[in-house]
This record gives sequence, C-alpha cells and structure tokens, in this order.
Amino acid sequence: MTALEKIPILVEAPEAAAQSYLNTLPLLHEILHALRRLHRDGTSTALDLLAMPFGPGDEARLFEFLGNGELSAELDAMGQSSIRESRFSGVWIIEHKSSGGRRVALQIEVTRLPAILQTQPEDIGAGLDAMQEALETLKAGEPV
Amino acid sequence: MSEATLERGLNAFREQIDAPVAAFFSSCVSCGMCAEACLFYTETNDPKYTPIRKLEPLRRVWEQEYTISGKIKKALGFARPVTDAMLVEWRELLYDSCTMCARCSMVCPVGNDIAYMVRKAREGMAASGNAPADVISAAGRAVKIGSPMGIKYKALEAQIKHIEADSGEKIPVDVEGADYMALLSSMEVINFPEYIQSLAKIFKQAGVSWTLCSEAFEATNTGIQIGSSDIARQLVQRIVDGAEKLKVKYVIAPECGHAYTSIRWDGPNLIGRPYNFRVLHILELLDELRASGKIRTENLSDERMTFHDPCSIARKGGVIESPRRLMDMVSTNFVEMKDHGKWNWCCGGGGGVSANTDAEELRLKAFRRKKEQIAETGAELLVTACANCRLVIEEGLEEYNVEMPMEGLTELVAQHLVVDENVEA
Amino acid sequence: MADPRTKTLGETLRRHGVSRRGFLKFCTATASMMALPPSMVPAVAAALDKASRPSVIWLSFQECTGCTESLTRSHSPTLESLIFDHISLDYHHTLQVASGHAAEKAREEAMHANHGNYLVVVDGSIPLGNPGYSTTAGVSNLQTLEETVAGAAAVIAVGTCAAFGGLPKAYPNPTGAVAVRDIVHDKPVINVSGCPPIPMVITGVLAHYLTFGTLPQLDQYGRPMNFYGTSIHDRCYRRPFYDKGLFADTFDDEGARKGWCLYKLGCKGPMTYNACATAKWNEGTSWPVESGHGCLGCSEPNFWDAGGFYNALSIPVGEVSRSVSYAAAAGLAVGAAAAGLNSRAKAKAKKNHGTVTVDDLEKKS
Amino acid sequence: MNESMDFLLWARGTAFDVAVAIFVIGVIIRLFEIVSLGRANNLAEPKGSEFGPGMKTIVTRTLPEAGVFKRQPLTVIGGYVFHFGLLISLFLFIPHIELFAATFGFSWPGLPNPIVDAAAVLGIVGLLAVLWHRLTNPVMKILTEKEDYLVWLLTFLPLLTGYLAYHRLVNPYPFILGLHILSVELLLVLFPFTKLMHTFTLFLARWYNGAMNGRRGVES
Repeated sequence: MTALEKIPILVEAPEAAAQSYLNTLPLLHEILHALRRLHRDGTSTALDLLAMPFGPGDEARLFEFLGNGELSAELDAMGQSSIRESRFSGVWIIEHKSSGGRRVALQIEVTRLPAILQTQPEDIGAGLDAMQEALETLKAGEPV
Repeated sequence: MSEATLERGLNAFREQIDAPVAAFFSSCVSCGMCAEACLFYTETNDPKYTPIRKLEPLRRVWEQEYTISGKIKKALGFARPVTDAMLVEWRELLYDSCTMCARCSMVCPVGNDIAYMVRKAREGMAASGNAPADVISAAGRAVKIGSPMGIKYKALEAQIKHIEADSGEKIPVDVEGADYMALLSSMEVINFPEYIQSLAKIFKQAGVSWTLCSEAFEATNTGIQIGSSDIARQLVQRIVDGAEKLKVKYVIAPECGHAYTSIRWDGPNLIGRPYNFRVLHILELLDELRASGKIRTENLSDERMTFHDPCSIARKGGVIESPRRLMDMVSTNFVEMKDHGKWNWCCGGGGGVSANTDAEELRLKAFRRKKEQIAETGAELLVTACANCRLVIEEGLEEYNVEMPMEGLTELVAQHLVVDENVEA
Repeated sequence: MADPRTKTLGETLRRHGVSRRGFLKFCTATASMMALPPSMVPAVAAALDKASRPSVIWLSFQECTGCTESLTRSHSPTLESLIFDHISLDYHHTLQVASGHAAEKAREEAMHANHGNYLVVVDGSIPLGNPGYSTTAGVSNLQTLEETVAGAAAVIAVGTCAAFGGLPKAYPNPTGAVAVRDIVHDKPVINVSGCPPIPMVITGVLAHYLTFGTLPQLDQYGRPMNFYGTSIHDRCYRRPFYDKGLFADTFDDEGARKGWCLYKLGCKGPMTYNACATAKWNEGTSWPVESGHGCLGCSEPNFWDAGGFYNALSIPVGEVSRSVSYAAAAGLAVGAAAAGLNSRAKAKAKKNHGTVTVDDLEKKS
Repeated sequence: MNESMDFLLWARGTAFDVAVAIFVIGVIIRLFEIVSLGRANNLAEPKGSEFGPGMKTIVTRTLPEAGVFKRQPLTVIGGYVFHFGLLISLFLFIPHIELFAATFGFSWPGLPNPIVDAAAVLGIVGLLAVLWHRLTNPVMKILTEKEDYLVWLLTFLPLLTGYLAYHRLVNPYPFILGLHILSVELLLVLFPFTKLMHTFTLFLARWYNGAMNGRRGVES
C-alpha cells in the first residue's frame, strides 16, 4: 500500500462512495440467520468477506453496523491479525494480514469463540518443550 | 362475349386484386375473429363459414401471382393451385353463406375489409361459371326482361293505375325536368305497392317534383350480387340513361339495400364517370324534408317499435342517423336493438342469398340471430327500410312461428303525415 | 534445503518457525484465495500439511510478459510468494538467473528428474503460420511445447494468449496463433485466462494442485470453476443499478459519478467469466468497474474482435446502420422491379378481360 | 474449442448483417408489391373524407368490438398480453435500445429490468395461451396452416431465449446470448415472407378500411 499511497489520486466521485450498493443488506441477513442457528443448536458459521462483491464503502458500512463488542484480540503469526467481537455477541470479525501488512483474509465468524484464538495442540507441545527448556536453563544457576 | 372458363375466372381474380386486397391478405394472422362477427358461423358453429376462409381462392391467386415468395413457391411446385373443383366447393362459401353484410369487415383487428374482397372474389366465381344457378337466372331476367323478378313496365303500369284509383294520388311517370326520379325494387312493385303510394302522398305534401321512369324503374342490380361488373354496368347504365333523358337533379334509391349501394357507390365507378345528378336514399330525402319542415307527422304511435338497419344502407351506405330521426317522427316508443346502426346483424338474405334456393336452409338457420335480436327488444312492430330484408325477415319469423307485424319506414311516415289539403301537387 | 522434493509444505513452514496458529491462518488465506468456502479450511490444512514440492517449468511464447508481471508485481511478501516459494520453479525465461544453454539444460534436467510429475505453465500463444515467428534458442515454440509437455503431469495455460490465442490471434491472425489446447490433447490443460489473469487466480490454481494434487473442476473453456464459474456481471457490486435500469451514458455524467451500471459504455461483464469483482486488483485495491471503466471481457476467447470496447454488448459487431442503408438502397431497386412486375401482370390481366354477359354465366359442358 | 464465443461473434457479426439486409430488402419489396397493385380512383360522390377516418381506424382497430370480445375473450386477451409483452421486451429493454440507438442514431428511455422481465414472462405466457387456443379453437384450427405455427415459433424463440439469457439459465452466457440473437435473425430473415409482415401492413390495411368506409360516411 505504501507505494500506491504516494501517487496523488484525485477522487472525482465522492458520491459513489456515499451511497449504498444494496450488497450489504443480504449479507447482514445471512449473518442474522447464522446467529439464530448458533443460538438454537450451537452451529458455527464462517463467511469469507473477500468473496463478496463489495462496492466502495460497502465494507465500511458493514463494519459500522456491526460495531465493536466486549472483546478484541491481536494475533501476531505470519503477520498481524485482529479478532474482535462485534456489538452483536457471537458475531466475530477476523482480519488476517500478511507479514507485509497486506490483508490476506477477512472473515465473519458466527461462533462462541473463533478457533484461531484457541491454542492449538501442536503449539501446546511446542510450548511445553520451550518452557521445559527455559526452566532447565534456569536451573543452571541464575535467579529469576 | 367469352366463355365461362377457369382461366377467365382466374384472370378476373388477377384483375380484381388491388393494393387494399394485397394489404389485407398480407395482414391476416388467422386469428378467427371475423367468424365471431358472422351470423353464418355464430348460428351454425361450423368453422368453414369463417369469413376470411371464404377468400382462399382469391388469396392463392394473390400469393402466387403478386408476391415474390409466392412466385418462388409456385416455381418450386409448392403452391396449391386454384382449380375448378375448388371453386365449385367455394360456391357455397362465397354465395350461400355470405350476404356481404360487412360485419366481419368492422371487427377484423388488422382492418381487413373482407366484404370488399368477397365482392371481388365473386367476379372470379361468376366469370368462371361458378355462380349459383338461381342468381344466374335472376341476372338473365334483369338484363333481358328488365327486372330480376321478371316484371316489365306493364306490370308497374297496372300497379300505378291501381294505386291511383285506390288512393286518388297521382303517380307521375316520365316527367321530363322533374327534380327527383324515384327508383323501385321489383319487390315493391309486387309485394309492397304501399311504398309507391306513400311516396306519392309524402311528395305531394312536401311539394316535391318527382317522376318515375318507364325505362328505368328497377333499382336492384343482380350484377352486383352475382359479382359481375360487366352485368352491373349494363343495369346501372339503364338508370343513368333514364335519369339523363328526364334531366332530373336527383335519383332516389328505394327501400332496398343493395340497390342503394349499387347506384350510389358502385355506379359511377362501373360506368367510368361521375353522374351529372345526385343519388339519395329515400330515407335521406325524407330526413331532409323533415329538417326543412316540409313534412310533419301527427298521432305518434306509442307502440313499442324497433328498427332493423339494412346492412347496405347503414354499415355499407352511411345512412345511419336519418332513420332514427324518422323513427322518432312516427313513434314515442322507439327502442334500439342491442347491436344497431353500423353494428347491426344482417337478416341473412342480402347479397343475393335470398334469391338463391341452395342457401335457403342455411339462411333460415342464420336467421336465428336476427330473431333473437328482435325478441330482445320486446318490440311490437318491426320497422325497416329494405324490401328484401322485409321479405326475408317475414319468412324467417314465419318459419319460427313468431307473430310480428312489419312496416317500411317510408310507409310509416306517410301514415303519420300531416296532410294539408290546400297543397297542390 | 537438502532435498526439497521430499519435504512437505507443513515441514517447510514449521522449519521457518511458523506456529500452528500461523499455519491455520495461512490455510484460511489459501482457502480464500482458492475461492473455497471457510468450511473447507480444515481440509485445506490437512492437505497442505502433507503437500510436497512440485517442479514447475514455465514456457513463454508469443506473449508480452504481462502475465508474469501480474504475478510478480507485488510490493510486499504475499501469500502468493509463499506458495511460490514452495514450488520449484525450474525454468522461467524472465525470472531465472541462468541463461542460454545453461537455462535450457535446467529445463531438460527438471523434465528428466520429474518425468510424469512436473507442471508446465505456458504464457503466450503458439504461431503455426511460420515457426520462425517465435523461437527460443532456435527451437520453434511448437516443438518446445510438444517436447516439454510430453512428460508433464498437467499444463496450466496462463493468460488469454495461451488459453485462447489472445491478441496474437486477433483478426487477421498474421502468425497463425493458436492456443495450448489446440495442440495439447493428451494432457490435462487448465486455462487461466485473462489479460493478464488475476495473480491470485494463477496462484490459486497452483495452490489447488499443491493442496489436493488434482486439477480443479473446469468449465467448458477449461477454466477452474471456482474462479470462472460466475460472470463479472453476476458478482458486480453495480448490478443493482443494472436491474433498476440506471446507467452511465458517458464517462463524466451524473450516472458515472454516482457509480451506475456501465453496460451502455460497453461493459462486457455479462459475457465475461472471471473473479475480478471479488478478487480485485493491485492488492485488493480496486478493479476496472470500480474504477469507472467497463469490463473489456479479457478473459474470454476473441474478446479483441468482439466489437468496440465502448459499444454495448447488444450492439452488433459490424456497422448496422451502414448495412441498413445499403440494404434499403438495394431494397428500393429490387422493390421497384417487383412493383414493375406486379403492375405489368395486372395490366395484362386487364387486357385479357373476357367480358361477362348473362348468356355466358354457365359453364359450357 | 471456442465454439460458444465464436458462435456469439458470428451471430453478432456476419449473421446479423445478412439478416438485417434480408429483412430490410424483403420488407421494402413486400410494401412495393402491395402498393404497386394500385387502387382505382373512386368516382362516386363522397359522403366523408378518406384520410382522417383512415388514420382513425388505424388507432381504433386496436380495441375489439364488445360482442366479438365476449365470444372470444382469449383471442383478444392472449393477443394483447403477448403483443404488449413482446413490444415492451423489444423496445423498452435497455440493451435493445442501445442496439436501436446504434442503428438509427436516436434512442428513448427504457424500463427497469424487472418490469421488462415481467413483460417478457407475460409475453411467453400469452404466446403459449394463443398457441393452445389455436390448437383447440375450431375456427382457428380450420384457418391455421403450417406458416402460422412457423410464425408462432419465430416469435416465441426470441422471447424464450431472451428470458433464458437474461436470467442466465443456460451456460455459458455467450452461447445463450448467441442463440437469442440467432433467433432474432431467423425472425428477421423470414419476416418479410410470412404473416409477420402484418406488423407493417396492418397500418395499410386499417387505413384502407377506414378510408373506404369513411368515404361512405361510416366510421369503421
């Protein structure tokens, strides 16, 4: 993005951004249905927002509507990721960026807790090893 | 003179086809609406009587001779030719089951004037010797004797004497320089001489200078009915000669439908020049006399009366409002039929059908349409202005055992006429 | 890398210190890139974990290098680059360091070592008019292609030139250009059309092969359904304007400013199948319609010859008004002749009129 | 291998030019053929004029007479529905207007697509209804010839393929769009040589009818 931002761009069509393209409403209904399913029988749903035909401003309007909830988390693995609950509990917005800062995935997850927040079994193993090694290093003498 | 052959008939078709005919055939989409306007279909439910279908021979000639695609089809052998056998089959359709009433011409969504084309198709039928035998004989009598019913002037002369003796009215004959020359249909001479008497009474009161012509009293034109312009021309010429000889200003068509159209609308085109007199229908003249105050009526009847519009006078002749004003002169209780004026239903006997015994059974079937129409009005008296309609309706009513008196409108006006004894003829 | 071919993608990433969370994130992004639904992420993860490293040979024929540019134009490390890092790109004119005989030798070695397993990527069309129109190291494109493809597992035709003949094939096709599919009949050929194709789509196809070891489901043009299954029109954010009948008539009118449908300005979205509307370009910044210009239909066969770019799709390719006026002139001439024939025929009928009298109304038997 | 796109290009290119040329030449020939047959100068003293009543009949014949309407409502309603559906789809769909604009150099406002879509559905339903009527009504049965079915099909196909193309019910789109255009070309090619000519000649026919009756003082 950095290189593109250096190019002076005159935005000729501010009206275009200001209007709704009617594409977000069906999506919001889809989220509502997913939330209803989650409430009823605990079924989780994930929606890939990059596969949505968004027009200018559609995404901003969607996020404005969803708002911010109680919880938000940052993940630093192969680039930054942000995971936050919307003002509607159970509706999560997950954005993954690459190490270069480019967005590689944008999802809505309708679930109790997004899986990516849970520690993965493989990582627990790695954590166990790492902690053991750290403690062994500690035994060598220095105080904590 | 030439012989009645298929080729002469086909040639007549070729001659008759003009731009309107080509436009009509090009426009037909076989929707069948014309059938619903035709009493021969509505009363029989037999689809073969669908008006546009009656024109198939003419249509084929048009397609094969006057369109590129038709010529190609013909060259490739796909075209179905018009044969003598076909024309024989079509005789019933073009003569027995069509009175040329032109009701179909009024409803066709694409605007086809089917009656106009039937008239033209009959040229080919007559020329190829496929006209009905009865109409052929009537045409022979009309040309050779002077009237399709075979009556000569002598018969009329006798009637005139009779009327003059009975009523004391004077019937002027061959008066040179009279304003009006009245024409008659032979039916009036034989069946309804009251008409002649009524004319005398009304004209005397109105101070109209009129005459009959001993050489040209017959107004009907079998040539038009059979579909031969050559014969029709001979018959019209007789009237034109008579009128010109007597130097009249007006010729008055009698209470007869096709007589009016043939002398009023076809005549000048048959003889190839405009007249030097004008043609009026008797109802038009009476309406003029009414408007100018020359005739008045009294003792209006409160009998429930209805009026049957003869197709040739109303829908095909444009005399629609005059009879209504005249009805109001004689009745306080005039009721219209549901479909009237230009939308009237034919009596079933026009266009030569009443003269054609082959068509009799069908005509009586088709008459049910008129019978119902009359019944719907609840009228006690049926008035019309065509001797042929009157005979056909009387016969039809008799067939269905309906009691219903009938009158000619001219006679009714004469009956209610205010007669001022001081007026001199 | 000791023996890169034996290593799975999971191992490679773990060696790079990528956590399982990071791997899951990578899989989510990959699934998104392959246009797979999020529910497929676990399957993608399981497959990618075990994915081995394929050898890829990239052949460039009659092309403009736009396709390679599209793929490599990223400014920052991307997912595509990760996928690319994992494949073994053993031959690519533009990108490889080796040149001349060394380069050709690398290709031959890769073909030999991975016989039956390597992927061939082709960009550019193949001239059949005269082999001399395009050669590499004195070898005609046709020969190179046939040789290289012989031992390949599959061929990916990247760009409209390779997929459909593209601009070289545009009328009057001076070089006799043909598409890969016109030559290769005995190997699976995946067409990744577009001029250029969306980089994510190129990588997505590679990722699919990498992930599942199979070729994706293809449409009738041999294109992966998950990218080319829906038209631009059906996924266009301006579609509601089309449905409402709101169109831009010029590029600077009110409709254009308000972002209305560009159909009248020649947008070929309705006949074009591609993922631009969702994948977008320039790192997801925008795409032609969003920037205010109609779709040219560049991922479709013969798009170059499909009439003016600025003519609505419903306007015929030729000049109709000219055809109409010529036809009208011809019609007047032929019509006049037909009219003459009819008038003559009718005049003749009038001349042949046999007078009808009452004595000859009956047929003579 | 690019069959459907090649097909679309052919339909939008050569085939369209040929079809339009045949259509234009054919229609002109047909009109010349009709008018060249002439109409005799009428010598009878007129009761009314010809031109005005002729023009009036062109308009008034669009409405049916009450009596025949009651007897055959399906002919009238089916006819209206399919004609309006067809005409709206043909002349008020914006992609079609673009084509007319490119051909004649002027255009007119169109209708939103859902309305055109509804009109096309009505057109299809209307055509199916009139076909059913033609197959069952005794009058239409006796009048109907092969050409009537051909003409029906020629009219039906563009509506059907247009509907399928608009809703993208057939894949790939270029194929169905090509079929749609081809069906129109078929219509154009056969138009001048079939009853489809009524589209133009009905104006002549109605005018003649109105004029000939108007001369006699009758409104027809």
